[in-house]
Amino acid sequence: MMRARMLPDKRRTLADAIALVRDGDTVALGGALSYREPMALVRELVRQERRDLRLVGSAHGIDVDLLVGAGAVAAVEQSYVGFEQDLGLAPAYRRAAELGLIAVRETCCYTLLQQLRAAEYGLPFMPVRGVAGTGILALHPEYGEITCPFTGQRLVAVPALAPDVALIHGLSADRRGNVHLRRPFVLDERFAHASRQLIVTVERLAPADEVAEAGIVLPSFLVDAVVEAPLGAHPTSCYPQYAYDRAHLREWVDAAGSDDGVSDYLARYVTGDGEAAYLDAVGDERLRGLCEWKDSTERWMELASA
Amino acid sequence: MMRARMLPDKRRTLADAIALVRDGDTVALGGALSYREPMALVRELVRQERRDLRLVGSAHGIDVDLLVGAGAVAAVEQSYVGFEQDLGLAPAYRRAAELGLIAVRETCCYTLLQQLRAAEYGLPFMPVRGVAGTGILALHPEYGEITCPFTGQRLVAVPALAPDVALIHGLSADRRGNVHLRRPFVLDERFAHASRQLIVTVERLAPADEVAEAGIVLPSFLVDAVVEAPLGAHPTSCYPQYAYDRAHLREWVDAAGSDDGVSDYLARYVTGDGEAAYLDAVGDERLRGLCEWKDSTERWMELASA
Amino acid sequence: MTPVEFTIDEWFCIALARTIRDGEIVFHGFGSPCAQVAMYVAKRTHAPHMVLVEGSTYALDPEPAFIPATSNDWALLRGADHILRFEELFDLAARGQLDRMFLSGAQIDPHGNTNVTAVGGLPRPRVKLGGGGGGCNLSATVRELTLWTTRHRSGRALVADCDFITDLGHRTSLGTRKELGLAGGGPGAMVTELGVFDFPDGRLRLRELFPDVQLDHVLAATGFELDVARDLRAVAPPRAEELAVVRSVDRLGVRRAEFHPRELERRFSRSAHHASCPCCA
Amino acid sequence: MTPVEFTIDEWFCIALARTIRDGEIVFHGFGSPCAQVAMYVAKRTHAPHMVLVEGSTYALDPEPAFIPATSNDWALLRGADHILRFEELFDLAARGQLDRMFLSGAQIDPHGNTNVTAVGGLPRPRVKLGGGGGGCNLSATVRELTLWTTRHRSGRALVADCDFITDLGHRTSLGTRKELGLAGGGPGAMVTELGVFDFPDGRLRLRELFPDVQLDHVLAATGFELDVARDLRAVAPPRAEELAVVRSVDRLGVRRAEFHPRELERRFSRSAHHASCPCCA
Repeated sequence: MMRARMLPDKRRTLADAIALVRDGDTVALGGALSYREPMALVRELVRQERRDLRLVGSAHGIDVDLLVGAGAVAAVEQSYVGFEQDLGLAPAYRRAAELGLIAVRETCCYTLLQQLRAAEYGLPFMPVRGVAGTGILALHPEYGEITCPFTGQRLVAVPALAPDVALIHGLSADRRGNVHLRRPFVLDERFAHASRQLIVTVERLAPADEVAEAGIVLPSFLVDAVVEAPLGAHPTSCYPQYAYDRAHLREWVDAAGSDDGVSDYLARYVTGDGEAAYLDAVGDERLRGLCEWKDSTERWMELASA
Repeated sequence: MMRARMLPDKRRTLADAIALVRDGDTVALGGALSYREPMALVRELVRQERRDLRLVGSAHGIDVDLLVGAGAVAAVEQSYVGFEQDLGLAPAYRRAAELGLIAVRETCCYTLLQQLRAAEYGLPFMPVRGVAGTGILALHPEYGEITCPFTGQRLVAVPALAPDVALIHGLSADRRGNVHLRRPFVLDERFAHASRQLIVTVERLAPADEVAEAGIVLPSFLVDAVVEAPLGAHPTSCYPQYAYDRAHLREWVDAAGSDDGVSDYLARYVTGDGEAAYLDAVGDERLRGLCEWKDSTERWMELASA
Repeated sequence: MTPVEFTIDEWFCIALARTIRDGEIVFHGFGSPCAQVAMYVAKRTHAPHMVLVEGSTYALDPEPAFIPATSNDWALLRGADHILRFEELFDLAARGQLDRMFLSGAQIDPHGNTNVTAVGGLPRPRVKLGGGGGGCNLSATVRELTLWTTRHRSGRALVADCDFITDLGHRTSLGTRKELGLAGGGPGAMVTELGVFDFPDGRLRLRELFPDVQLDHVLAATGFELDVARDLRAVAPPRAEELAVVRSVDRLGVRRAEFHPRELERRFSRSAHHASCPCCA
Repeated sequence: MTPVEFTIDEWFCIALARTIRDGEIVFHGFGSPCAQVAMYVAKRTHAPHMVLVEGSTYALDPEPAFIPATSNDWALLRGADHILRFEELFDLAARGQLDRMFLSGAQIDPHGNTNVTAVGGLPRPRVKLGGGGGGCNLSATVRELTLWTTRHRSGRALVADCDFITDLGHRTSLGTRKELGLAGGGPGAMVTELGVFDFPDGRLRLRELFPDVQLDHVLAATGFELDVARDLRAVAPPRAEELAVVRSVDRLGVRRAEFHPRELERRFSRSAHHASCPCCA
């Protein structure tokens, strides 16, 4: 029987795609900070009430904070969760960590990269140069040590990490699942190669030749499901389509300071009738505005200060 | 003092660039088979009578065979040297190997990749999945073994390999040394990151914005010298500029069957007055013809059968 | 009706093509025109969902106007969905996701080990061959290998022991694949200009003969005691659509370079409306 | 002549910029607007040959029209020569070719270790901070680090011992960098809103004071016995071209987000034709 990844049509609904994720899965999140995070997929995880997820990724923001706030998360293995110097700490993540509601297995971008590489290279482990001497090492009893057979140097060894599923938002894809992304790719390529399953949302499904012309970054044989989800990275950015929605991030940060605030936010934006309801709640005018970043530097600066 | 790699103008003559290579150096060769091999640099190595080089690379052809024929080589650590099913074995390489004139340290593309990765990642070694059980392992007493600290699996370990210098031919570059290549990149990117020095020839020096627009694959901070050498990959191809010169490769293969043949070839093509003399000897008409591959499929097939 | 005529090089590629299953990710290695042609045959006939990875460009599913005599040529990029990086192809294999690779050898032993490095071995080869490219690692981890040689008749290709093991079969003197810690499945099929083989229990076995070949001749050309299937059959003749792909994709006939000139004189024919081949009757 | 006026946030970025040497490859990390602004100042004044690597996009030498409040934004790609892959940046550092990185911390100890993970440590933090990004590995291998904090005055930033060590300074309780096998040089300089520091023999030392700051105040705000240079000086005032870059590149003033609002009231002035600052006289 042919594997599902080789099927010629992997278009799915958001609901069917997220049905591939199970409670307790290790979930890799694409994008970073305010950029191209897989928010439509994150919101659908909340709608389907996934639980006990282990989140892995580099430096992230609202995607992790929202999932933690919604109670979907058992462990967080990111290198950073927050809103930088601008909007500060991630309120839901911070609260859950301080109350001991989640396991904080903070990682380092490079350590995570080496773990993903081990999985991508079919190796059980990779050595890393740093980490020794830091508190990060103490958080990870699963790390080990290895002695170089040539130099006698002792290095930290990290085990292969193959996420159960990676969630990535891209610009366009064809029905087979060839995906076009623009740089920065962050860890998206590595997640795609290292993960057991890969679910991709895109701004737009497009004919195969158009996607190939734009540039395929994730070839179809890595992809299990592809979903058309316009504005699926909102409130993070998905250039060149739209800038990030700083005002919406602030709304989340303000709400997420309390459990009630989180509940109100989820009711207002997430747990309604899918992505259409989300985009309605955000409002057309706001969304159209975010696409105007390229009109002029002044307009872009205005959006960046919203 | 600022390192040479950070200088704003790294344009050099072919002669000055190759002066960076010393007898006994480990030299990585870019491109592969009949594609984008750094032939102008190879010919200059012969002109400057470099000796005792150790060549490393994946599957190569006339570049290695010419250097071996010219007596520049002590050891060959390539995964393949030859002219495929078409023109067959590499005559000079074969003869030198059979006579014991060179050390044949045949490698495997993936083993070499892992050794380059170790150097690129700043690690003293990398594990590999294969090699065990093969004759290739026995050729490499420098390989070792490592036990995974997590699974207990025993794997072959290969030491980091940082070539003393990598030679790469690309399409265009700016004066700082930002280099534009088109796919396939083969190992060029890895050589560039792993090597101690990087010398690049290009079809054309171009303004910085033009190179950036075309797409920088090797950023300038990796590059020590950049040389304009039009047709510098000939007789291998440098698409989209020119197809490979199969008739010239055949001429080499016919000549390289004997030491006298090699001497005649070198006198006719290589040891004269630099690249201009080489291109003269090949002839304008032939060179112009190779650029006609894109005129029609028929023309391309004609060139491919020449 | 006019009988359909075809030659051994065409049939050989088609027999190789049939070892590919639909939905596989398949790679042919460089300098291997017969395997390369075979992959296009499979892709355009029985295996439309396979992913065809070109042997040196790592282009995915290209539609070349012709196959050139070199494997790293832009002619092999035309219409490709995508071009994998060098490292992506090898990593795909290392983590067990490359389904099939084609490998050949100047020497092949009954376990399917191959030698493409040196006749007479190293450090002092009688004949220094080109080398193995990536085969040494790929053969260890690819899910299944299809082997081929067009030089079976020479008597020098199928040998009891390779002078040098470049690519791994099912076992070497150092142990089985399992004992060596190798995850791939090893050789599953082999095609020579004399017949088609499989590897039950990891040992080469003749399954099918080309119709102009006698069993005795195969046994004599093989440097070890060859197992033969009890239900030895004739190789199924080419179908018209398979032949059409061979001819349309390999317009330069680069596949023929793999054969001794005498082999290329082997011609076959079948009537266009018959499933069975008159020469096998 | 009209005196030139400037604020502490401007001067702070300029003091940071001066820790960069020409020809270095420099990286600022995400969420670090002061370091980010500092890099543009250096690039456009005394260090034109440096390679400026943006903190989250990994764009090389971009020319942004403005700096946004988030580090991963296309505003930070404009005019870039090239965008490094994630892995290329980290590998560059791991093999010792990244010359300088900027690191901050909610806590910084006298050896230059920093805590950006959790006040109170883990598993039960009093305040869960954002986390270290790539600093844990980068601090181990980058050739030299510039540290900074804008919260020295709080008394909580410079501490005898970090509750958690995210990024490595010159030594931890487990040993020196050398004993830990780490190749990078560790912190070479630190800038706070009170002064400029270096690390002779791996221990923090005050070198320069901002002119409106008293030494006693710095000592009191520091949670350990602070070494002070015998030739303690005033921080050299901004040059006009440095101020011009701060203002033209950071049009949104994102650098100010790093400071307590009261600090932003610190204003300085110098006459435009004098090299010395009247306030330091």
